[in-house]
Amino acid sequence: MKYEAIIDGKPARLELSGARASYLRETGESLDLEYSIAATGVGQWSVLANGRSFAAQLLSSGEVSVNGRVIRVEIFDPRSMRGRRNATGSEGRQTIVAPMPGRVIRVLIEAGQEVEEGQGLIVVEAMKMQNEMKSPKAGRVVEVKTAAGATVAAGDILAVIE
Amino acid sequence: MKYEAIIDGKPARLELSGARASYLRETGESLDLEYSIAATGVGQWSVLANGRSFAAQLLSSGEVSVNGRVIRVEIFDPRSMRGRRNATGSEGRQTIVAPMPGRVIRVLIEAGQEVEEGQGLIVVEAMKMQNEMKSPKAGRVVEVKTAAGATVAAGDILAVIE
Amino acid sequence: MFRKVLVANRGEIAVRVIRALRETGIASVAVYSDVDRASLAVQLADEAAHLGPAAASESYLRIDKIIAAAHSHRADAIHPGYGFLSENAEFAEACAAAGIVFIGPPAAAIRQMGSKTAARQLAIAAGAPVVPGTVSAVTNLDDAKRTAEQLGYPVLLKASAGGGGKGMRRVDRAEDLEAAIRDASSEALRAFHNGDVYIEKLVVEPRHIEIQVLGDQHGNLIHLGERECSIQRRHQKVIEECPSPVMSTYPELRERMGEAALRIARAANYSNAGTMEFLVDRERNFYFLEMNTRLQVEHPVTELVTGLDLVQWQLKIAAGEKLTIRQEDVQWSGSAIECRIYAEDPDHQYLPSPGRITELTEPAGPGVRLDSGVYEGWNVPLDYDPLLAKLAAWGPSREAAMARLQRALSEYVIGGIRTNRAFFREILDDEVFRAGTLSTAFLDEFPGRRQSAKPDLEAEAIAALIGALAQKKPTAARRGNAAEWLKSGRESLFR
Amino acid sequence: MFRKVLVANRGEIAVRVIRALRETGIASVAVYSDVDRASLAVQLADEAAHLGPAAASESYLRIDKIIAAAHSHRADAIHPGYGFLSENAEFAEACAAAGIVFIGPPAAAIRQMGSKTAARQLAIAAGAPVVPGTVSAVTNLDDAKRTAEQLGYPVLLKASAGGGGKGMRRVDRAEDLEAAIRDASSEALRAFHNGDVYIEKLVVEPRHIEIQVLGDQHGNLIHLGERECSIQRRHQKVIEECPSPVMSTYPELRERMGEAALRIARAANYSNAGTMEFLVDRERNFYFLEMNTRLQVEHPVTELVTGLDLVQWQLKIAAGEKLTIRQEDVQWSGSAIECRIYAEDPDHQYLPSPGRITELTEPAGPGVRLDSGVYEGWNVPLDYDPLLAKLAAWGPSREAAMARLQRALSEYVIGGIRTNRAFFREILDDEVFRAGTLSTAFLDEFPGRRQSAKPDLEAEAIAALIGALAQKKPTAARRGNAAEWLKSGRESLFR
Repeated sequence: MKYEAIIDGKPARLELSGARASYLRETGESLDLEYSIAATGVGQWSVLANGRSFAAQLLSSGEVSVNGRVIRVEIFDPRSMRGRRNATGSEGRQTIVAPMPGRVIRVLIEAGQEVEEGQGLIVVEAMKMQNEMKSPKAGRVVEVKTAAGATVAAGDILAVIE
Repeated sequence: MKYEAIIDGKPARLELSGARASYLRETGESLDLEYSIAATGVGQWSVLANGRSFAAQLLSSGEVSVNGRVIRVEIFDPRSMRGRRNATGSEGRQTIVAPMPGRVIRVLIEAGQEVEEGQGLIVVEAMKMQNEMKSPKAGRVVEVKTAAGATVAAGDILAVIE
Repeated sequence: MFRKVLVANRGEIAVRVIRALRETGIASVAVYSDVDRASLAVQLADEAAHLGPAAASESYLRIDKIIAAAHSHRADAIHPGYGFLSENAEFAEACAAAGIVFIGPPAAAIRQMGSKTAARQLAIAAGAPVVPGTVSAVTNLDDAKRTAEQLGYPVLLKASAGGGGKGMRRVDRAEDLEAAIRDASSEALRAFHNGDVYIEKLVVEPRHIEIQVLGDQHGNLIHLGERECSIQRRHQKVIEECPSPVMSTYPELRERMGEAALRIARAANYSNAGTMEFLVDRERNFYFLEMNTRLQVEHPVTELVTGLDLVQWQLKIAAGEKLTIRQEDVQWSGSAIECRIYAEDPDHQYLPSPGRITELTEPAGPGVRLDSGVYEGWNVPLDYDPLLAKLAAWGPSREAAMARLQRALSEYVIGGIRTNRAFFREILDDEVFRAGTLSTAFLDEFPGRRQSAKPDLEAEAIAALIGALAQKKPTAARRGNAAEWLKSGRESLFR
Repeated sequence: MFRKVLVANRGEIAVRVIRALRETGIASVAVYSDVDRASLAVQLADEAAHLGPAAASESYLRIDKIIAAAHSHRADAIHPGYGFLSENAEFAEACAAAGIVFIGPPAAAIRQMGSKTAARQLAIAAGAPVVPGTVSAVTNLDDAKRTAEQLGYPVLLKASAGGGGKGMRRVDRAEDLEAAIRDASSEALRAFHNGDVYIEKLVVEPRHIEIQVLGDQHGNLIHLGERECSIQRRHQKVIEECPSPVMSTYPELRERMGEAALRIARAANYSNAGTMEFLVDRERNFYFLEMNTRLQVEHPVTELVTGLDLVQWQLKIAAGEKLTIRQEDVQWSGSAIECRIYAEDPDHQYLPSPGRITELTEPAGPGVRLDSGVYEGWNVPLDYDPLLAKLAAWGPSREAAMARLQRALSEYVIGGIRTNRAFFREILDDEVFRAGTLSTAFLDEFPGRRQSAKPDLEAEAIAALIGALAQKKPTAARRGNAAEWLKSGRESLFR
């Protein structure tokens, strides 16, 4: 089974066959592994590879922690390459997303309002820390999707700037 | 909701209504509880009852541990009283069951053989400890349901004596 | 001694106090807000009382509710922990008025030391060195400017009623002073309901070293030595140790600072546990900063090197017992270092990371002490401080303590949320940290020394492998039902 | 110092040694049988090597496989732990022949002390007191009968090559001697491939006290004091402590026993860590029993009171370093007690209880040390010893240590299998234990003092409540799917 992958932002390939894996960076470096894997918890595995012992953890962010080192992993099954995302351009519409789970304590803008680049838009608080989200560009507030007092999850869209 | 129960071998009743429970022993002692319950793990709860805090655990044996104290619990929904078992008589056929998970290391009998009361039948070993199962009565071996080398679970029937 | 004590706190410190109560044979009462119903503290306590909604202002800060809970549970004393109401003189007085012993210093001492300006005045009167600066709150800009000129920039604005870095501003130039005073004052007003700020000379790259004191109600007062707390982010300590590396080289400094701390404590008629915070400059001059009139977060390092249990002593002292340890009985053995494990992302501006702990493996073994307030399955609320646990290690030397702490950190797995665990591993490997040449600027400078992790082919390959296997069976986790899980455990489900 | 060490063991002791290796900066290689692939030791080690099937005879006892694993992983030394090959002189020699350092005493010392009769002879020659009895194996019944008459019944039969109570029989009457010799010998033959047994005078209700020694390869030898190990079931220790309560009253006894232990160790040209076991009678006469030429299970209590890391010292000594601690440097501070947490059912003849640990909450906090080899989800194999973990507590006094141990036990939750956790809580509450008047008869007599737990209305009501709620939603656990579980955690599933 062959996979294309993007590992910490860089393209690579992985080939699995039985208890063997071949890993190949686009830049040429490669590594063959003879491995065994055993689950030790929820989303947590003991991996033995070439005799060395690793603790691997699948993080909710989709990252993988290997012996405590966090690595961004995107895997594409070659049979479903449509899954492969390209880095999206960041012009035009911009969404303001909550950087952490928390509670909205102040909304400093309203829909239709013009804003400057760097202007404070919304303040989210969690664990006694306030985080002010600033406008990534000068523009107009298209939509405000939250209100003071609302509880938000990390990644929730709070506002849209155009 | 009313339940009949046998608690550590003695009959009792339990009545639940909202966050209140009434417990009544057959012998007359009773206790009213105002309780709240929160899961803290698999088969594990934090129970607050009348302001006191208890850690309760449902054991695989069907027993319940309350602050580390193990209590045998049988509960009968009054709508399905057929579930209620009576203590079974122990005359006639006797089954020899494994007292612990382990490995059968010796089978000292064969089917058809006559045995004395107290005669060694089967030896099970686990965790470096050997346990010799003895015949509960004089009689005849009807059946041997295991063999040396077999892995057994606690409660598995190993032989039948008649 | 008390029969039953209510613990007016949450998280790891509530657990710590409940443990001390159990070891002393005293029944414990935990309190909880809506989101803390299933907390570890509630589980471990003998009794528990509900306070109210998650917001601290509706639960852990409600004096009336806490006193009522103590009454209904027939507690004869209250331990406030740290934070929340622990340094609130009104709370101490309300306890006394309700016939409940407040486990801490006298209300008068809390009040006096609670005002940083009053504490400075008292320290000066007691002959202890303080950071040069104003002793009273800034009232007009012109005076403030003159003071700042006299002290020489940079200066530091601090909230009179403050703590934890709130209402604090560094000012480098005269033209920034007005805005800084306004900002600091409004932040102080929000945080402490008191907008007073004062001006101090900024000690450049100081060590932050504190002295633990312990006194009974019979006039006996001793110090238990120092804790080095220079490693701070946003004025929040993250690593503490005892002895301070500077005192290993200059042992007489402990004696001098201990004496100064005792002079201040005596002047304040202090009893119970308390901590004097000092700045120490490069020439080993030390300056009294403020006093914390409560148990410190970092008290375990002192316990590890002295063998004393500070919380048990707090209980005894509050019950009127005499301190049976004399100053000359206090021995410091070996070295202890503590890391504060926070639910935060050190790679993204320390952003908070509340949420459910889906996986928890805690370190243990020789020389390791863990004071934790969480468990696997616990949902870390977003309403409070991000402190999850304190991991401390003891060793016969600083090197041995560092090695054990590294080892313990390598075993610590917290899944589901981000923590600063891995960040500590880097700090403990840092040459400057290992050399012990610490200052409060450490964490500002450290990122510049951080090795940008070199791409590691082996780790990448394993990460890719895990990613591929997880994708290969994308629904394995979904399909497995819990009954099967119960039967055959986690391995079958996630293999 | 070594670069890489293979740990030829499993369970908690493998974890303990791996921790010491990590703290010393040495890479570790774990070994595992089929059923130990996902063990905690394998997870924590830097490398791991597969040995073979579950049966110890095919894995942990296979000298050839272990040496081969050490070679292929380029380990330069092997730590044997305790049990398995740790006291096997052939293994030590095989290591040497393979160019690998055996972390333990010289093979000659293992061999000499491995024969109980040879060890007795050596102790007598060194002028240490031994239990009266034969020094050589029983060869004919008439001699044995004469010996037993001379010693006076009761006598004790012991396996020359034995340990752990195997091949041991108490004989009260002459007419039982023949059968007892036959039984003991055949048991010894099965267990040790050596049927030799010898006869000793049975010391009635003795304390079992052992002395830890530590020696380097340069002739330096010290003792680290005693461990009281009188609380045993079937000659297996379950609780150990330091200091022994008897030595708190008679401190000179430690010195006398320490001197005797050192005399024996010197006579055996001993180096590395070892333990001399003694019986102590009511008049505080002590008798050498045997030597364990390896690390003891219960070494943590010595580490807790002396502050020394025995495993780290084992590594240094094996690497040829000199012992830098002199006898007068050894300090005993406070008191430490350890419980051996076994997978067994103390209410049913200590029957083993292997299986999956479905829930695990481990105690921590001040003064608590846990050395565990298990984790939540781990399937405790039925193939080995039932020891899961060792829970130890330190306190400034024996009372404080007992209180902390009780507190820690009260927090310890192990779900899915039976353990003796609750049994320790009863023992620690027992008046005889608390008074410290211990003997090896303790656990035989204890059941007679056990309070048959009085029916507790409150606990019963809560047990019934849990039973009813579990029945009310009998399929809740089954219906919830794992995806939901992952999402909303355990609470939603089992509420």
